[in-house]
Amino acid sequence: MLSKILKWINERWPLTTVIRWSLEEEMPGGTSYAYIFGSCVLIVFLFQVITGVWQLLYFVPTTDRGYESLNYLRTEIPFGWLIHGLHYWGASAMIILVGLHLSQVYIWGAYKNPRQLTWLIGVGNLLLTLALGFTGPILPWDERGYWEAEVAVSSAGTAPFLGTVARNLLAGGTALGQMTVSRFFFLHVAILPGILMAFVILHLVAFRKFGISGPWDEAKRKLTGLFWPDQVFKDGVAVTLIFMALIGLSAYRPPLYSGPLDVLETFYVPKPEWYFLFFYQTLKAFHGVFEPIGTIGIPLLITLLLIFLPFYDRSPERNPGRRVTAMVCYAIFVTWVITMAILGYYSKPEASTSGAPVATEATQAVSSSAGDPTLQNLEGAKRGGQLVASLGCTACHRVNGQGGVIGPEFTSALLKGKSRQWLITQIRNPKAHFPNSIMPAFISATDQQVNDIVDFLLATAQGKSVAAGRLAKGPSAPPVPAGLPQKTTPTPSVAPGPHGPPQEASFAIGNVELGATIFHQSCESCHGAQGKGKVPNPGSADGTVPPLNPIDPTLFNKNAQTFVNDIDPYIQHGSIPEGPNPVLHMLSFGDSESLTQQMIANVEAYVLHLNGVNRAQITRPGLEPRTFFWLVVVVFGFVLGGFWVWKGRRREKINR
Amino acid sequence: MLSKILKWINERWPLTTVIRWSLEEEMPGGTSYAYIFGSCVLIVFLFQVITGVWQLLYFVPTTDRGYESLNYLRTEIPFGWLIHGLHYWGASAMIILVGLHLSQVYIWGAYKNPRQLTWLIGVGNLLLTLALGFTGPILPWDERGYWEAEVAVSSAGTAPFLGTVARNLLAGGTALGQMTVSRFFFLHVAILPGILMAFVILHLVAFRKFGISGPWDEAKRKLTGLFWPDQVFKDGVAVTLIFMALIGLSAYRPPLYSGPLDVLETFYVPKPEWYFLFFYQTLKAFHGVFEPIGTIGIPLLITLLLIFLPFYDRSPERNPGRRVTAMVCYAIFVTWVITMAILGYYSKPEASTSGAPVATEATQAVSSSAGDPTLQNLEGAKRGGQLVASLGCTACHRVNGQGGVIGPEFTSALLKGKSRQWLITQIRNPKAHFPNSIMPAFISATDQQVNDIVDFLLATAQGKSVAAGRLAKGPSAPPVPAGLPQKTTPTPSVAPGPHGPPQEASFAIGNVELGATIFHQSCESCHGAQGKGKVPNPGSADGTVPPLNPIDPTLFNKNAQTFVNDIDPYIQHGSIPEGPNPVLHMLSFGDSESLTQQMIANVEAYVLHLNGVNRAQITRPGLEPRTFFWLVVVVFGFVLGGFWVWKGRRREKINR
Amino acid sequence: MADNLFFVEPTTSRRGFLKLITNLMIGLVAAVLTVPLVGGLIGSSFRLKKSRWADVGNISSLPLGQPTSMKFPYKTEDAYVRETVTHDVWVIKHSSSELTVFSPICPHLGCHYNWHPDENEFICPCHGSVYALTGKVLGGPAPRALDTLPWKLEKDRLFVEWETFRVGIPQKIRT
Amino acid sequence: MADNLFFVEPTTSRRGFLKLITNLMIGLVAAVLTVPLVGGLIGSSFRLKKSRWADVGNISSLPLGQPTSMKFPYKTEDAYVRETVTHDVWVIKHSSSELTVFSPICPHLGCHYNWHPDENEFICPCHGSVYALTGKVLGGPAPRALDTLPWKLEKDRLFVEWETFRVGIPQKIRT
Repeated sequence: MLSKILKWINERWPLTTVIRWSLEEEMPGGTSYAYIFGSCVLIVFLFQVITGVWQLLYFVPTTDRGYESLNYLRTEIPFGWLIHGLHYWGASAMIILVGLHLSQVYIWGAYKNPRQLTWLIGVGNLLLTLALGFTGPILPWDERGYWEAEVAVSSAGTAPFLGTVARNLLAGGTALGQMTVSRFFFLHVAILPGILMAFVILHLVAFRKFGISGPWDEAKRKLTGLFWPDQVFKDGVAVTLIFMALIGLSAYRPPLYSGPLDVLETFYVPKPEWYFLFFYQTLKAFHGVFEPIGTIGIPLLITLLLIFLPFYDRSPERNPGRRVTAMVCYAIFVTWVITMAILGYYSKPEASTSGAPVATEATQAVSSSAGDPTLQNLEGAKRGGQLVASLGCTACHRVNGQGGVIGPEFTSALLKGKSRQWLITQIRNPKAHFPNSIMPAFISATDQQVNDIVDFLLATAQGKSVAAGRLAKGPSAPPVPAGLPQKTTPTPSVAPGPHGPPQEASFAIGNVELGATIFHQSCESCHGAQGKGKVPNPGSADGTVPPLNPIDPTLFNKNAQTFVNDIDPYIQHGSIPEGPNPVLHMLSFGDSESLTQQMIANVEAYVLHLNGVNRAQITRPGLEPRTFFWLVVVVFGFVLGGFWVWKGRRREKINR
Repeated sequence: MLSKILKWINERWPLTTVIRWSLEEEMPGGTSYAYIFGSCVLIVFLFQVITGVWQLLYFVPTTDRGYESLNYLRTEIPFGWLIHGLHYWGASAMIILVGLHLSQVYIWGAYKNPRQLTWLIGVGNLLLTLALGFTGPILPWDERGYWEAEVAVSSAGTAPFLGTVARNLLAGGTALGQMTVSRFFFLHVAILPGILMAFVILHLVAFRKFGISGPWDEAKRKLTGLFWPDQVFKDGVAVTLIFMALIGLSAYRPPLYSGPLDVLETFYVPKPEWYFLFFYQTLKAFHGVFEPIGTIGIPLLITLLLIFLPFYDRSPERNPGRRVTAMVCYAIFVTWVITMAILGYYSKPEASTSGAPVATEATQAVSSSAGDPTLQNLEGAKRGGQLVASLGCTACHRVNGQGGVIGPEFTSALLKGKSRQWLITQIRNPKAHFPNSIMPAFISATDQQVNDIVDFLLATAQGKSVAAGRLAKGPSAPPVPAGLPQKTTPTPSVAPGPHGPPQEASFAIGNVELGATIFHQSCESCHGAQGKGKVPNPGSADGTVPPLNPIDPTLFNKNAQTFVNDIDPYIQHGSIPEGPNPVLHMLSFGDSESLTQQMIANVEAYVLHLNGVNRAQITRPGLEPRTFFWLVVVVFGFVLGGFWVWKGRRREKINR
Repeated sequence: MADNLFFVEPTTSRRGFLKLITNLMIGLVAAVLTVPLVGGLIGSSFRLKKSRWADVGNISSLPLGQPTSMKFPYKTEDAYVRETVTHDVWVIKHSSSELTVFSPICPHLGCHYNWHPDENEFICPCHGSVYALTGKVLGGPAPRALDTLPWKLEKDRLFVEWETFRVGIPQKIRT
Repeated sequence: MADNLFFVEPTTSRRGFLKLITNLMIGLVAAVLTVPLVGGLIGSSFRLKKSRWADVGNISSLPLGQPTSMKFPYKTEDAYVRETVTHDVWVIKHSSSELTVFSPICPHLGCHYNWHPDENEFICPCHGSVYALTGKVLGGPAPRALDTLPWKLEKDRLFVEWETFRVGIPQKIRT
């Protein structure tokens, strides 16, 4: 029946001819595991096409939804983690395999006459693969994507003469934005895969014209193997192993969540994917006018060297033992790439914002101790005393035996010798004196208020006792740390506990490492290093600031989204702890815009991480990633191993 | 040189073989314009792929940005109108050409042995083309897109047994939304074109196995023509004409702007693209339990008939003159399709909201005249008199010689016999009495207020004179027409002129026809039919409501966006006309949410249309569409015509 | 022939064995790859949206026995798209504690119908389905009565559980 | 050979003529099709965004001679994406009417730099460019000084014209 249908088809469509063309090939010198790379690239490319297309079911290429839509696929869709994981790690596999394929061709001298055209098309495939590997990570427009685009666009801009044109065309505008995302989407999803598919077909047709070059040793070429099934079996073994490795990597090394894009955030250190690290590291050597040499010159030179290789290396000698120059060049190139990649991987940014936490207070104090404090107005000092409480100073500073212990106590010893201007600056811009100060800048306070507070502080310095106001209880204004001067939304009244719903940040999957940096800067002073707490909070029911590691069990939840929804309101809107007169309040980092929503998302990811919960938790995995991986390993092992054993027995039986 | 390169390539890649395979074909019976359709489909499909890919530079498949991103391409990008126009009209061209190609094959009997497989693949191509033509218009997720998706998904849901599964899988969820858009994007951009490309190649290979079937008359088959150049010339002529037609259609018949999606809007009448009208019209015959027969049965039946055609029509006879049954079937089918399409095109929805503007007031009054009006409270009536002014009743109704003329004057004659309940209903829900009333429903007024107004009206009905309040001037609350009861945003103070910036609506390109319907319902009573004005507005400086057709020259602008930005604030925020005591105010349709932003966008498109400005004005056309079309016509005419004449002369010269 | 290439008879030859085991490997890889593809296709297609009680507004001022369309803001969560949209329901007040709340979606094919008080009917403009004040079908292609929505009153404030139902079928099935 | 298929010598034969005119037609169609494709690729790539004056806030309370980072909401229009985002600028107040306003974007490769008061320097964390309070380059790979932005004062309220400039080149060129 089947053969009848096949016959009917073959009379009308050259099916068997096509199959024969693709499978029936004699291989001089026999099959080899050295020849698997081409087939592997082809199959992995096929994986990439399929998983890439499938991601279109969820991913959308917009600046505002790209990251979230990808994360939805990864965490909420059954086996979405695997679709994305296969695509992500498939890209790496493809680049490795293309590199190995190229190396094999180079070492075997297979690019030589008559296979120059095959080599040329192959170089095209290499460039297309690299371009795909470069454009892909840009698409989610998260921290990583944005900064890679920035580097790409800036590099294009360094080109001589056509720099601006190339830059603007690549960015789709004079600045990065939606047009940039759409352009890279256009390239990554349509243009580059389209050309690569065409090139793969050209490459295969060219390859089939002469087949493999085989061993350079003429004697060994007499043996012949068959592509099907001998070589395909070897290819199949390799593909199976690669496929399992990709599943394993997807399960054990899921792609990084680099955090939602925040161009104002200065903590993110953009580094390219590992396969471009060597180039990233190399670029660091080129500054100023030499920059185009790095950004344009080096890639161009390598490409030209590769393209013209079969034309300047025309000797028919294929034995690597007799091609010393070629092999030395190869060794140098590979060493350079690997060394630079390792250096790049371990390189730190040249300057860092997270300096030592202790500031040089002494050096600053000298310059300002000359000021002569004059008490302008006792009434002002009194008003200032009230403000010290109502603006939240006592959340951190102890005054007249009342208040927090995060900042220094307002004693005459502390304040003595400080000028009026120094104090104003300290209130308005604390980082001016102490760069790592966590004290918020009170920009939104009026000049009158600041003057009053300074009067109060100067009075305190002179030992005059002015009563500081007691912190208003119940529905009073919470301490607003930083100020958008023009922001006039009324601060909501604050009773104990958090207020208001979770905000935007609660939906975004933050980056744990960025979160740790921000936590260190903004949260650690109250919640302790790594959120371990034990910072005293006099007047609160607990006596200390609640630790975050481990967090209050009523807030903890194994479900990441619920956990975030529980803690987000505190970070957004602040809260006043229970207790008769708590000195420290949770500040409203979100409402006051002292942290962006993206920063809060990162902090939340870190807090969850401290509590052993993965913010990027997969809520609907289909099957747990690791379980699925081991299931696949077991199934493959049993089926293939079992078959092997069973066949071996049968053969023995017959042979007996 | 060229031939040397060609030789080098051909030694390494079978270039010439491939070209020969695609071009060197003998055509029994000679070339014919009857054979152009296949080539034309292929070329138009190529156009579709290119223009489709290019649209990815701008279009994004999200529910919130799809329509705007497409409109950005169409109006702000040089030749964006042409990219989209070619794709839109190319779809129609492709469907026509596939239909003609199929008809030719059917009439020539070319599907018969040995070409069954070619026919089968061709039927696949037809289905894929229709699927592409169906999924495409959904993508922008505008009014048209959403409703087509709704119909598609609902139709799938009528399938027996698997209805719900099919429905949910197609929608990507239990309701339409982002997942639906992404699914249709996935189908339209990746899956369907991918399969179609593969099928086209299969089709071509199958076709080349036996070539054209040629004339059925054996005698005529002796003549042979060549595919290249004889047939390709004819194909080229057709493609050139089609291409010019597509440009002309893009210039003179740009695709409709169906308006931003508003699922609450009940005016939009969803109709499919013209090529599905016959099916849409046919479906109307199937109701209730018979619906699946129409939605699933008919398409399935036609498909099966087509697929099995070469298997149940096995006679080798190809002459249509001797295949009467086949030809009659064809005629019936074509007649059905064309008739139904025309009926569908001219069909009106079965019921309409825009009924006659005159309501049956008399019939309603009878039922409620029995009520005995009792004046509960003179104080209430006095308060009611104030409210009549402050709530904006006098904007439309004349009371004690003061107020507007849109609604009837509050005379004792008018109000006599109306019950308290009737009056309350009239205030709370005017449409209950007069379905086409433009009177806003005062849902947001308190019961007390309504009671007071009713007291006032009952007092008026009894001829008791209660002074109506004078309209508060300057910063008073504007009349708020409809009420979201829970909406508590403070109404801004209103001074003459519009207030606040343009809103969301001003960025969306509305649909003129929908705008006309909404205008008729909500704007006409003050601004006159078609905005021609002349509605009196006592107390205003002008004495009448400003006409919109033509509009105040200070608001008019030839630039559509500027024009919209000028008028949008009035529609959003309302305004009080200048003058001592204007009776009519422009209502704040946007702020009060009595019109959605999408409705306002449609109204704006209509107002611009009344003033001869196209809301969908192309601001950066590259070249004006019509200019470009005629330029292309002239260039093609000159170059091809000139070449033809020159060649003709040369030939004559040599022949002489 | 092509079938000989793939479908080898049980053989003890080395090549026959290789063909079989290679086909087996290819089949296994393809089968495992199908798993995520099917998972991606199904996705959240069968996941019911959590319905939430929405504050529709104060009903104390509604007329008795007359349908009123009430709009209210509703926070939607459509996969990764979160927006506040305006929904509406038809509310018929029978007494201060008895209401009927209709979904505004025509059960025929999902259009929004209107109330025509002069005819005392709900009429859908798309395909002309006609419903009585009680929701009963009076004419047109509608397969079932208007869909009621769950509601509750809290001191004159109406809360409605926004739900949607499959259209075009006689049964009222949540989507 | 293939070239004979397309590139015919001037010939009076009917087929030669057909080949030529067919190639001409194909060429013309391709050329015309190229026009919109190039248009689409260029798109709005070279269109400068209209800069707008943004209200940055009240500067009366800023310290003198010290850089302060001021955030402000800015309505962006990125093609069809319209959003209100928060931008920031570094403001140095010299007197009540004399200011310097720096763009927060490092002219090297577009990162956001920080003020390090203990060193009295602006330092970019990405590649270590160092700038003086005046914006002058003190070290690192920066190709030019910090970019100043146009500003104006209206009764102590600072308005800044938000502009961006090409990074990585010695010239300050608007993007």
